[in-house]
Amino acid sequence: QDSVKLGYQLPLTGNTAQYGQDFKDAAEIALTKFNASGALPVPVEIIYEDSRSDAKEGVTIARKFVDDKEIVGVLGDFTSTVSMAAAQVYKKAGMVQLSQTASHPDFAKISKWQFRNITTQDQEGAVNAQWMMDKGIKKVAVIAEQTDWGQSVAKGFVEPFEAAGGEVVYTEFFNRGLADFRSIITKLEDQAPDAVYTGFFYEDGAQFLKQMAQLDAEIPIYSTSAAYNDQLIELAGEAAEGLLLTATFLPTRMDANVQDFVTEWDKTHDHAPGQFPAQAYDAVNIMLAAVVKAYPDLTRESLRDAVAATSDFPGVTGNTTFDENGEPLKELTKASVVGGVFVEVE
Amino acid sequence: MSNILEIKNLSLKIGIQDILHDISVTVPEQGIVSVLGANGVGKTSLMRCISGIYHATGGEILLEGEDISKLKSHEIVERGIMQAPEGRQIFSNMTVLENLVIGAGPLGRQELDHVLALFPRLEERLKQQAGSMSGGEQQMLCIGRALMRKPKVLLLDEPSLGLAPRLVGFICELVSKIRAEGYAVLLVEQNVKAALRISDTASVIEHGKIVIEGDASALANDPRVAEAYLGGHVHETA
Amino acid sequence: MTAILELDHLTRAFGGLKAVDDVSTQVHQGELFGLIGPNGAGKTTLFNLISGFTPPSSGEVRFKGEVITGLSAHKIAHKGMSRTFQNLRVFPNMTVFDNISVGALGMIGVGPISSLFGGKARAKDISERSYEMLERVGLADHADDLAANLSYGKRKYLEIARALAMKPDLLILDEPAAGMNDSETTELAHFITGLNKEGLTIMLVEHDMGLVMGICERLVVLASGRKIADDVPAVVRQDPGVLEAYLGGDEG
Amino acid sequence: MSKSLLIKLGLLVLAFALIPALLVGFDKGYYYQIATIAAIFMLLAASLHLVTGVAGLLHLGHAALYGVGAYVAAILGANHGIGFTLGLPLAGLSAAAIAFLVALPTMRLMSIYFAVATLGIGQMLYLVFLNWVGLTNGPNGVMLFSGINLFGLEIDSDLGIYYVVAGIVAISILVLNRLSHSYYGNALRSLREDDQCASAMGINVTVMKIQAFVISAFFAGIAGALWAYTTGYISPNDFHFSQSILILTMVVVGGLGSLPGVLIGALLLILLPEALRSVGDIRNIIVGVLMFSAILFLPKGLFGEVSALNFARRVLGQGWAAKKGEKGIGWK
Amino acid sequence: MLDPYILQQLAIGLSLGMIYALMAIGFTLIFGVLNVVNFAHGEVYTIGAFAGLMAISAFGPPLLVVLFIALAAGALAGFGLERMAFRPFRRFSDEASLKSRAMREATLMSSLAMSIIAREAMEMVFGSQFQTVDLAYLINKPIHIGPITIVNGDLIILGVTLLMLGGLQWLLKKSPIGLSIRAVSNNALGAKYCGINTDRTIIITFVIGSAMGALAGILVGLYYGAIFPSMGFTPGIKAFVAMVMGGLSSVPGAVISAIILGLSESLSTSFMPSVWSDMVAYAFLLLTLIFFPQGLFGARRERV
Ligand SMILES: Nc1ncnc2c1ncn2[C@@H]1O[C@H](COP(=O)(O)OP(=O)(O)OP(=O)(O)O)[C@@H](O)[C@H]1O
Ligand SMILES: Nc1ncnc2c1ncn2[C@@H]1O[C@H](COP(=O)(O)OP(=O)(O)OP(=O)(O)O)[C@@H](O)[C@H]1O
Ligand SMILES: CC(C)C[C@H](N)C(=O)O
Ligand SMILES: [Mg+2]
Ligand SMILES: [Mg+2]
Repeated sequence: QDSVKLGYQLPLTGNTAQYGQDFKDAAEIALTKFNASGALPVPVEIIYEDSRSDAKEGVTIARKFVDDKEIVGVLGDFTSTVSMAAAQVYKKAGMVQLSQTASHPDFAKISKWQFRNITTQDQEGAVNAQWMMDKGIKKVAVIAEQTDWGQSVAKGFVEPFEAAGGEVVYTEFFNRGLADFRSIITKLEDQAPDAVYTGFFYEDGAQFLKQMAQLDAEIPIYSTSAAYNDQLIELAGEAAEGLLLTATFLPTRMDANVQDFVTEWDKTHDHAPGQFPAQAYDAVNIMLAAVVKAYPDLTRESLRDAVAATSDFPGVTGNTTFDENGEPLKELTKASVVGGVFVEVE
Repeated sequence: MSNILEIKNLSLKIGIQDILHDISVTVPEQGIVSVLGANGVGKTSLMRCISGIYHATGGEILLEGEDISKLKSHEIVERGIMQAPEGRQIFSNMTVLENLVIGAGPLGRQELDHVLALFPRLEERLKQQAGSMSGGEQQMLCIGRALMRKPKVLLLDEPSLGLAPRLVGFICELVSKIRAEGYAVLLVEQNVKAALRISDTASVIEHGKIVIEGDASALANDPRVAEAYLGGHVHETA
Repeated sequence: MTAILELDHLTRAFGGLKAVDDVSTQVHQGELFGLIGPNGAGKTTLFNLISGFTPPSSGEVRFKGEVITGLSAHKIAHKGMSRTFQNLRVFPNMTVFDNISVGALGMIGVGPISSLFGGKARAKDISERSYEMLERVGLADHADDLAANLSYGKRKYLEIARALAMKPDLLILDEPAAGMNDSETTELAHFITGLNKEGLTIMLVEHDMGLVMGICERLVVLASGRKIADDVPAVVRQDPGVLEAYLGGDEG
Repeated sequence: MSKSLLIKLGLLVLAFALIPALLVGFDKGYYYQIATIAAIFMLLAASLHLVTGVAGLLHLGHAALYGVGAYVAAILGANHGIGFTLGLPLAGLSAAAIAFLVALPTMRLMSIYFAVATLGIGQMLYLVFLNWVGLTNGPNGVMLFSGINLFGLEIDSDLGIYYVVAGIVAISILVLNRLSHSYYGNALRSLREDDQCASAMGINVTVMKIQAFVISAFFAGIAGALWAYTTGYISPNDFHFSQSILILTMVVVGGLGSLPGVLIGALLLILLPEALRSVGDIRNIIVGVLMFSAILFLPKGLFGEVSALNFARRVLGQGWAAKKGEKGIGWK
Repeated sequence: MLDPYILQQLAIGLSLGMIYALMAIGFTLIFGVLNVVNFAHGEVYTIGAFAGLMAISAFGPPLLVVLFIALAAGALAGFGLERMAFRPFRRFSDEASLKSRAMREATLMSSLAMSIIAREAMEMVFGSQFQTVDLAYLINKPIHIGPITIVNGDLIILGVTLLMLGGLQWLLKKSPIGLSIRAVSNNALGAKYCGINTDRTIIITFVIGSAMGALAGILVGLYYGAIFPSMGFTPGIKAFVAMVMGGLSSVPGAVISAIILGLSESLSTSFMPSVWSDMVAYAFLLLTLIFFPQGLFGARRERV
């Protein structure tokens, strides 16, 4: 065998291509570095397939990867919907699938073959709830996108927050890509919460923040790591000031790993990497580390066990350990937008 | 008398079907020429070729010496040929007045008055939606619309279709009358007797070919015409 | 003689215009009935009232003794009335044969179930009836042509064949001879009288006086929506009102 | 007659022997997957063909009815223990029932008005899939753990699943073929051409339109159930408006009114993007360009209605001939 | 005195409605009035936004110039679109083709194909993410009127919508070209017999309609600060719905329906979860069609 092959299914075209392209770039950085390091006697190769965020294509690609006997493990997909549909194939065929972002509460539970390295909202929501409690915030409105992820954002926050004695005065979901949040904001203001907890990606986030500012709604906004992206600030400008969020990845952090990645990334991009490419970078590295561990007896089965055994893997998004369900346990950092940049806060 | 419209050796193929074959017809200035023939022999197709709706696959069409067979339909209208087509092709969603105005192109008021004087029914119904008019009323509109342009050559494809007997007579008179105003008319008519009475010359088409042509009065007495088109008589002239 | 169709004070107004104004008459079983009148007199509108395409403003239509005012067109068709349209309505992108078959199948009735299971007998019925009509109007050579590619005159016959395929008791023809020359009209006259001889009641609108006077047994004359005459052709032709309103000067 | 029989047999052999043989030969789940998806979309396209191609009603919400079938099958299977054998017909019937309900008020709408009404209905159903969390599990979708179980027989192998899907799709398409290539189809075509005129022929226009719409929805529902059972996980996105457009594209590119054309269209639009994977990110542009050229050169479809009807009458021997030994002109 | 909350929601609804209307106007001219099924209008809208954006980032001209550049880009796009996706199909002039559904839907497909190609190409070139827009160009500066807040963009969009509406009404009702457009849409063959240059009329309509669409694109892009390749999709559907609700060929009808849609969305958000607000908009659509099968201002069917 002269190389090790991995598959990566991700959206390279279509509405979500911007995310898939970032994943691919991040994965390439990780792969190049790995192959140069000589950790394995043979090079590793990643085969990218475009799923367009369409479940039909997602399962077809999964079958294709499964057919290719040389492929030992798979990364992706981006959205949970496609990851979940493809997971049925990997489950049946017995191939490890590590998604950098799939956040559906049931994803990792599908079978022993599914893993993800993105924090679950049970974790992130609890941290945010505690953060607000610490600041004495009692009345919160929750706004999240109407996806499986958004649902889990709301649920992950509301449960611990209410358990801690807080009150959720208003919960609202919106369809991803909603252009106009003003009706929701007006309604939200009417409920006079002390803070808003939000589950959105940076594009929806920028819209929301701008329109909050437009309507002079001066309410502190908390968000998740999904909003962590320089482009949020670029799109929202002033309106992003004061946004509070939890994150696992800070490109400004003075950690060798992080700086390595950021430097490489900056060579080809004019924005610092956000949360998502960092997730992909880590996912690929976790997979590669597992490949090294399983080598030379590299089979789909042995690779799976090696992935499952990942413990305290030092990535750019913090240390990753998979629990028995394939869920990651991670450290979360708190950050805020101050003067047009994300800064870590205590 | 010079010829205003000359059709020379025209042929038309649609798909594999030979629709017209080697047709030649000449319309002199201020002349009235009819084209006769049974159903489906290609009269309408000929008229469509002249108006540029179909493009002939062979031969030429000369208007005052200029070949117009390759021109687009609107250029042909601009050069002075206007048709009252088969199937009327009025603008059914628009009002009668709008229909007439569109027909007029750059011309205006005067022609409108002229046409409305000819067809008082149209004047009564200027604001009515053209599609809701009766069949005969639509036919009047169709002819009226063609007159709005003051064309040099007026093409009439079965103008009497759907008109009451009284109006058929009126149209015949009208055709004879407008020649004095300088129009030349090419007429397709099923009402063979009436057509031959007002025309100078006539051609009879069969299967896309001209089989008989000549002076209208001669054709009216031609036994072949009488047999083919004037039929055995259920007809007692009304 | 029994009346197959009775019109009772039928009126239809469009805005201020009374297109049909208080018309009453009867069509008898087996009759060849003519309806004439100047353009815009209301003939087509009257047909539309009878066949259910336009609801009357007031008045009543009875067909075979049954009141059919207000029924929808397809129900009236099922009672045995079929019609052609003045402004030629064929199904342009269907073949000639398929056009005719619609007339037959409309009456015989097809459903998804019967079309799936068996239905062979019905299909045979429809096919044969359609083919019979196809031959009868002499379009057999064109069976496979799209109706849109037929010339005007052939479409007329196609429409008639389609109406006949419905095997109606009353056939309503709106200007069937329009666009036909004298000899073709003569042929058509034979065709229509032939149908009538077979016992079919026919109602006919036509501007070709030769045809109307030659074959109709009785004529009703409309002018401006009102009935101005109702008699045998010979009498109607001499009626000064009719002469004045309709026939006008001489005509070829 | 014998020629037509041969062709029919040939098609059957192709679907039931040759394709599986090829698939087994290559031992590729990938090909099975494509064959299965292609089969499902052939059924979707064939069912849309009945409403849009034959009856002429531009339908922009077909994917939503497909979704109803998928959700019914998945929810029944996941939460109520109702398996494939019963779930499949129930999925079809539910989609048909919903279609019937929405058809009642919309069937008198003409042309684009009808199209927009179906677009609206499709979007409303999509919103239900997405937002009625209690019923559909909302954006989380439904996972269906049970596989295809046909009258107690667990079907697990790729080949078995292919046979089940292909068999159901083939039967459905035969039914749709019968409906569109028959006098019933002619009745529907007459509505498309001129509904007022059709009503003068004694055709109950509203009832016919509803029938076509409901039958088509039934088969869309069946396709939905097949999708749910073959992927094991469904979510609202699978039934988005863009899927309706995809199905419509298959129908139009293949040939409005032509069943064989529509099947070719479906096959092409599933296979082409897959075949073009190797060209990378521009594959969708290429699909667009090919689609454009196809429609440019063959605006009536790859296999237009006129040829399709002739094909059915002559070659498949469904036509009725007026005289012995003549070519068929009507329908048997 | 109305509750300021409701007033604010009304203001938002109106502004949403005006945005839909802005897009619906050009769409209605091409699709509704000219009666040509055009599925690529959303991409023309997007092209307008990108053209404006490129102008902004290239040389930062005044807003008015940006708008003119978008207009010009739209006109060009409309011209190209008509040439490529519509004109070729007019070579079929026989009756069977003219009356065939397949031929009619063929332009639907060709325009759909063009829209796929255009969108994918824009994604290749620009990526599918929101583009960053110089914040100074955004037209979302708040204006407070009593208890409610609107933005300067609302006034600009209102002005442009009124201008377009008035302009189009004049064009369609009073100018010869408008008469030609209506004639061609009603009966293209008849128009040929009347000496109308149908090709030119159609091109002009496309150019005007597309220029309006592109202007809508850049305005809405700057209004929300969101310019991305698939930005035309959602407003495209809403504009389509508004056009049909209005009766296809009536520009004021489309504008009124667009406002109804905008209002119903924002007001329904007050009473139910926002994810359901589209449900209300579509329910309005269905109700309208049930009571007005030809839309609010549609023409009646022809007599037999
Ligand atoms: N676009 C077309 N495609 C195929 N055939 C056509 C087409 N147009 C006309 N034809 C055929 O050409 C022949 C001549 O038709 P045309 O309409 O010119 O006849 P016509 O003499 O005007 O007949 P009528 O007196 O019935 O109006 C007919 O057989 C018709 O079927
Ligand atoms: N829907 C309508 N709206 C307005 N006016 C109408 C409508 N339908 C018919 N009319 C008018 O009613 C009158 C009668 O029309 P109808 O078609 O019945 O006449 P007709 O006797 O058939 O004439 P023709 O011999 O010309 O066909 C006409 O003046 C017509 O313009
Ligand atoms: C965090 C997100 C990337 C999750 C992703 N949106 C999903 O669909 O599951
Ligand atoms: Mg003719
Ligand atoms: Mg009439």
